[in-house]
Amino acid sequence: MRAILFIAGQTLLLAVLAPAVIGYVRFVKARLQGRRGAGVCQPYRELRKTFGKGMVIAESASWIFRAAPFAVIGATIAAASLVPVVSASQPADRAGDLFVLAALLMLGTFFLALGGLDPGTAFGGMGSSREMTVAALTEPTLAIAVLTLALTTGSTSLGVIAGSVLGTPAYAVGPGHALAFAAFLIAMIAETGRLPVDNPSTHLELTMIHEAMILEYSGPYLALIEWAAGIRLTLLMTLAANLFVPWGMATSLAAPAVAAGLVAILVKLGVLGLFLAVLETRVAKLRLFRVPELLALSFTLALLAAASSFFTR
Amino acid sequence: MTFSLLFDTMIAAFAVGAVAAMVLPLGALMRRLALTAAAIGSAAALALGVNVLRAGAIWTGRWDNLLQPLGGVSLRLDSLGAFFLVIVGFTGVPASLYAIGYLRHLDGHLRSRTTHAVFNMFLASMCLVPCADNVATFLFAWEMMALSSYLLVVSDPEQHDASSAGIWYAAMTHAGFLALLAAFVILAQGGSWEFSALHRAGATLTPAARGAVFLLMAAAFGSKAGLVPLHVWLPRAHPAAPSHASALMSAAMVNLGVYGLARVVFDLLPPGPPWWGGLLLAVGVITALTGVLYSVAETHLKRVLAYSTVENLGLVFIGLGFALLMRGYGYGPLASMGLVAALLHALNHAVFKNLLFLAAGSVVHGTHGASMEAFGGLIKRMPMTAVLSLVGALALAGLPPINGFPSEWLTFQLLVAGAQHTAPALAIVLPLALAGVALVAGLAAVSGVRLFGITFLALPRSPGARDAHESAGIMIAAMAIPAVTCVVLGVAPTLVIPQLSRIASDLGQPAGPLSEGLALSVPLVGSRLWPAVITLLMVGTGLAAAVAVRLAGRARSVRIDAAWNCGRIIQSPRSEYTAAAFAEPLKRVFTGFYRPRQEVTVDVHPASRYFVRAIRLRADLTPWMEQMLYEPLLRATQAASNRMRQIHSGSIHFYLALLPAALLALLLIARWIP
Amino acid sequence: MLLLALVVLWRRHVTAYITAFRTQSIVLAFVGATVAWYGRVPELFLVAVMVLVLKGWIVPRVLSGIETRRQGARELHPLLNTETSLLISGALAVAAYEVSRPLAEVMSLATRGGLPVALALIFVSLFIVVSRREAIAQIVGFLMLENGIALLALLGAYGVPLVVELGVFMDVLLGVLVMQAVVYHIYDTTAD
Amino acid sequence: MDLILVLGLLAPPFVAALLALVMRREPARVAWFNAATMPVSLAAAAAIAVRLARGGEPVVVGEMWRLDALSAWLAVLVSGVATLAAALGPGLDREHPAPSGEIRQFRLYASLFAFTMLVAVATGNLGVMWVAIEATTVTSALLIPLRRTKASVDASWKYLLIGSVGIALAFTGTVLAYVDFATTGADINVALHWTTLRDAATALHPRVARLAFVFLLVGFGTKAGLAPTHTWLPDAHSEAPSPLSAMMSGVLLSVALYAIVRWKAIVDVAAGSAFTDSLLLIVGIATVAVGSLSLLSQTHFKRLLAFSSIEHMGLACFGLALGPLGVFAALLHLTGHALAKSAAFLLSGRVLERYGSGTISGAPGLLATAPHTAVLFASGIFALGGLPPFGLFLSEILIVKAGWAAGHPVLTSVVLLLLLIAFGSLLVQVHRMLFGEALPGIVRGERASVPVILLSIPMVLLVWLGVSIPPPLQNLLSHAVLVVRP
Repeated sequence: MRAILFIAGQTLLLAVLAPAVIGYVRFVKARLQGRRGAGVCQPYRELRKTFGKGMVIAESASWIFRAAPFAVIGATIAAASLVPVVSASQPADRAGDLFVLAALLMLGTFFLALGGLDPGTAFGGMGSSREMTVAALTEPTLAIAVLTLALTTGSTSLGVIAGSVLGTPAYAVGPGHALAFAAFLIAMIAETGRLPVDNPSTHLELTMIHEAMILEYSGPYLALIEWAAGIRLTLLMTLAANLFVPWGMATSLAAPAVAAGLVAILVKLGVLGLFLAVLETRVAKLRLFRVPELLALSFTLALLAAASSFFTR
Repeated sequence: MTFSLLFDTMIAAFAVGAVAAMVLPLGALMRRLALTAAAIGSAAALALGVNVLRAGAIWTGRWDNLLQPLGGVSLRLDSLGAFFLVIVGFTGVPASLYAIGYLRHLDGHLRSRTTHAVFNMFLASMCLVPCADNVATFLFAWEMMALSSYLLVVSDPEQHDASSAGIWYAAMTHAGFLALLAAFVILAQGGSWEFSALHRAGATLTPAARGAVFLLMAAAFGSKAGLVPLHVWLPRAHPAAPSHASALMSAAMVNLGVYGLARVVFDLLPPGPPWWGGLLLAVGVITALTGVLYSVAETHLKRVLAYSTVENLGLVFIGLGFALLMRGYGYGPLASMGLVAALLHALNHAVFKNLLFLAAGSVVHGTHGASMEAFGGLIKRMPMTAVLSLVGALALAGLPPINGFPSEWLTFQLLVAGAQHTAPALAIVLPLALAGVALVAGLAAVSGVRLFGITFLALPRSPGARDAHESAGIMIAAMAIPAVTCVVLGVAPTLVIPQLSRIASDLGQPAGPLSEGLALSVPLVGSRLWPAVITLLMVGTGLAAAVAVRLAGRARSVRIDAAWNCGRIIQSPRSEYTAAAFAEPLKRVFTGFYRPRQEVTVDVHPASRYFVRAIRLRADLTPWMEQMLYEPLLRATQAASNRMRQIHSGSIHFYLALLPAALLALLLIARWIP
Repeated sequence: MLLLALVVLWRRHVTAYITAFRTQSIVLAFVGATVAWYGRVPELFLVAVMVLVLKGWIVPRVLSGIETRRQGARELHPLLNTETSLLISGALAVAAYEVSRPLAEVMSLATRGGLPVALALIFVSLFIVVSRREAIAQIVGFLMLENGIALLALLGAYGVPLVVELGVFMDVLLGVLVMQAVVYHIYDTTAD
Repeated sequence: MDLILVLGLLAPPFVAALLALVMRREPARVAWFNAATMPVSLAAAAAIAVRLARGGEPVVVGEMWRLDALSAWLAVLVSGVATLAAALGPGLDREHPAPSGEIRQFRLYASLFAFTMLVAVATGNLGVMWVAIEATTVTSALLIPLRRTKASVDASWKYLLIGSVGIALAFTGTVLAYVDFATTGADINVALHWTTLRDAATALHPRVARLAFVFLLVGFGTKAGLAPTHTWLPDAHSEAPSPLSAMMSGVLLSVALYAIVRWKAIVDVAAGSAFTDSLLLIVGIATVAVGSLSLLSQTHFKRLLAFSSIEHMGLACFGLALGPLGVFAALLHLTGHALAKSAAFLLSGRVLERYGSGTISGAPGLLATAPHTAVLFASGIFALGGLPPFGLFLSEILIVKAGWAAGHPVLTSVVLLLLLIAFGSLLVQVHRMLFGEALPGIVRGERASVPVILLSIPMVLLVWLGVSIPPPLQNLLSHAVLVVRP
């Protein structure tokens, strides 16, 4: 019972935190670009606003279009529930591991893509096709990164990984670990549609991927999708933080430890967000057909990571 | 004994069906009787398989008065055979029921006789293959299966490419048969052809001979299972057959190739060197990649499914190859894990591919089209088919909570565990396999979106799609069987895991427990998959969100209006993304593999070349595997044949001259012979 | 007899072919008679007479019948020129001697010296059949082949059993008649 | 009793031929008589076969006639195919009446042809056997140009000349063996009786026996369509009227092979079976190669069938050289081949009737125009391709098995490859006929008439053979094997 409550809490935390993370990144970006930028809490307001708005639904759309947002949020929340946020002892390990998480994210993308195709507009199809392509090409990187972690820590379960890295910090400084971390970051950027793969703030149709896909959505549906995207970003960042540099995480479900872990994760998210913002201000968006090269790079990194972790085993 | 009773029921039902199809007057009654009989027979097969599996018993039988010169018919059903019998039976029932509605248009045609009779024959031979206990029975059932499926492939004269598909299929399957024959003859070493005897004979075989047997068997069974590069017949033959038949070919028949190889390498042959497994593993990865890449690019609906079959059989063979590899290196638990993963994926694939082919049949039936480009918007005309297809598409994409996922997950765990627990020299190759499988999984998801989205969503792109009609109730019901099973196996894969483990241990690979309650668990890497919980979470959240939106949205306005189409007033299907367009990015990424060929013809106005009337784009992929491997062989044969033709010039003098020539030649030869 | 066969190779004229065959058959009959006399095998006389009648008289007439029916030049055109044919037949004769050695070794009869000749005759007439273009010449070659076999039988074992001998005669007769018929067909079909 | 049996076997065709000679007025009557009486000789053959299958004594009448298991088996095949051909030959079909001249000729020569074949099988005297086989050439050659076309006359001439010369070589071989026997100083008059020769075979001189066997192999091989002297066969079989082609391809070749087997049994004793076996192996492989490689480039379906006959003869020849199991397989193979090939040729006659063209490209869409014929024809082709459930499936497997057991893995693999090529070629060719658009003006549709039913009989028998060999046949064949390989 306690475990369930704990998982619920963690998941809820991620879900609630998500808009803030987005807002934080935007804010830092704005500052770096010399603008004042909106406050960190701006996304919450946006969500509330869109949630309250009326909807326009394409007449050519079918029930898939209406069902997709709920599927997306469902899959994303389910994925979030697997992530160890504040404590390395993660009861959710019993339900699934990193592969499951990846599959759940893919499920979200799947329905999002269907939702994009449903109205039958040119942009929806374009977005879906590109989004799926990128998602597909990201899979090998993720898999190999997982493999690297598994090779060093002996498991693919998130909690176990975090725990064992916590237990023997030597893992974290190994070359395999570092390379895998880099690879994972690139994969994360691709998965969440950030620069240089996709520009979250563009509305220039031909360059859009994610935005083109959800062009037809409005009102609560849009809100759900945006929120899901936020959660997606947050959980992947949390994952990057807790799997590769798990320090500060609680090893038990005891209250003080958990509190410490909470602080730790907030700090880490802050750092990662900073990194993301910096990155997004430095690099320009890649042409779509250059993206595979980037992913190839990350894949190579991951392979190197795996290989090197063999020798450090 | 109840087993024998079930077996006899099975055979009798198929026989009755075939005879009914041949003798009853043409019409609905004949169709219903013949196909109901087929369904009953399949059900009996299913029951027999299930009983044998549950009882953990072994059923044997003999018919000495058949095939006497080859040692009579002898039957034996152990857990392995029973499992594949279950697959055949389980896919046979929906296919037969579906056909009752699907083949209504054949009533009154003479060929409905052969079609229904051959269908029964096909099912019967497929049920016999896993029961065979000597070479004669096996070869006979095997070839009957090939023949009947070939007849089904060519049974539809409207299919203009059926003829060439039939030639490809029959020629390659016969080649496989001859390889099989040679392998068995080598294995038997002139001794008895009973499997038990072969088992003993295998032990006395020289390593070289064993290798030869293995390679021949792998080629023969691999070509049936669609292993690259022996897969070329599959994407031709499966689509050409009527859908209820393709559903069986893709779901059941290909798996019998898996059965054959498993039977040989784990039962008949003694444990072989690791390179056997290495070979299968490598070929499996290549096959899976090839299959999924083509299935993403193909636009012919049933061919997409056929290539996806190739992909999934590749995944199955990855499991098999892994098991062999690990057995070769003496990692027992890993080997059994591989076996279980392979069998589980075989089962899952069988179920959802069965569903998908039947659904494709409904689509083709309802729209009178074959290419995905001609579909679109079917979800509004064929709602039930659409829902069922969505389940299939999710399974094909290997996503939770449908049954495509658990076996894929197990395959991932397999490779991770292998990489972790074996010597580096061996482990170093597994990451590549893992990456391959991951890419396959990703691309499969693309294929799933494309399959469902392009076919059922958006606006209809052809008149046929515009006034498509939903299929008959019985067809829907038939499709519902595998669909429900897909969900069940996706949520609770552990229902079958114990049986699979027992099969593995029966094959000398005792397995550790892979399931705890409703969760799959792999102790070797300390990872678990509890699909029920995840499903619950997903559905729960989704519903909660839906309720929330409902409650919050009472006051809100919902306007149904034209989709925003970049300022265009009317939305026309011409601006939609098509199947080809959807695959375009991947085609660019994997140009080296696809080797696309394009030709653009621009038709301009005579007055000025700036007024373009029409632009035509023809794009297709280079079938380089066929060109590299098969065309040389065919050319060589043709050349030899032409040469022969020239020799038979018709000149009587040359003919006469051959007489003394032959005489003298033989006289000379006769001197050399001691 | 071998000489007569060679004659056929050498000559070009159809009538010459026929006469050559006739004389060959007569000689065969004569040989048969002598063998019968010395070998004390009475029924061989009968055979000899039949040979005389059948091959020495009837068959040649049939052949000349075909000949008269056949339009075109009296000349025949062998595929090979005379020299080569003669050389080849010489080689064949040698081969025949070589082949028949085991036979000669096991034989005890006085006539065994003739066996190689018989085999040579068989080979040479085979060669005639092959190397002649016109149907009639091929028939002659075939008949000489029969003669050769008959000779072989005579010299080897004083003839085969009577019933077989009769059957052979019947076959030869029928064969020639049928050949005649078919050759007529050929002429008819080629005429129009 | 034996006399009655032999009479029953030989008389019907002979009498039919006589009738055809004397009753020049109403050939139709002769046709009916022929068709009605041939079953009698089939029944007689069957009676003999059953008796021998039970392990009974050979049927012997005087010096001349002797049928052991081997002859009985072949007698059944010959009379059976002859019966089928007689039933489907010209003169009975009311739909397509044939000119009376043709009917007369066909009935006369076809009956004589059947008669000579039966004599060749039924006699115990190797000399008479030779005479009869020579006579088959004469009787069948005249029938080939039934409709006098240039092609048919040429084919008949080739057949006649090559056949006669070849058979003459066989006679040379016979005489050689006979001479050799004579030197052993035994009673000459019974010399050519198979039993006598076989018993005396130990006394024969190996080298002479070898010499004789080479002549015999080339000679009878010419008639049996063995490479490289098979050359007359494609022309003759494709030009002959279909019922005759059925008899020639179905059983005549087997009769010639039977002659070789008879002599092989003797030479085996004299010179050891290694010699004959290796010769048969060489010839067999060559023949299979010629037959199977030629299939793909054929343009006429009857030529296609002819080359397939060559291939199967080669296969049987190959099997004969592989010890008892191989011999059994070869005999079984010849049985299946007789059924399938005769049916296929008779069906090709129906196709010819329907399309008026013998070319493969000229007869597309057969499935649409004549479904029954198409299905039967296709089954025949698949049977010849060695698919189950037809008998040739079993025999081919057996031959391969025997080949490996006899220690010829390489040769057997070559045969397997050639079998694959043959199957593929047949498949491609039959597809060209079954599918595609039928030419305009071709009659469509077909009802299940008497010929169709008659022609489905061999198919049923083939399936029976392929699924479960009737025990009598199995016993008969086993006894026949003992005749060849005591």
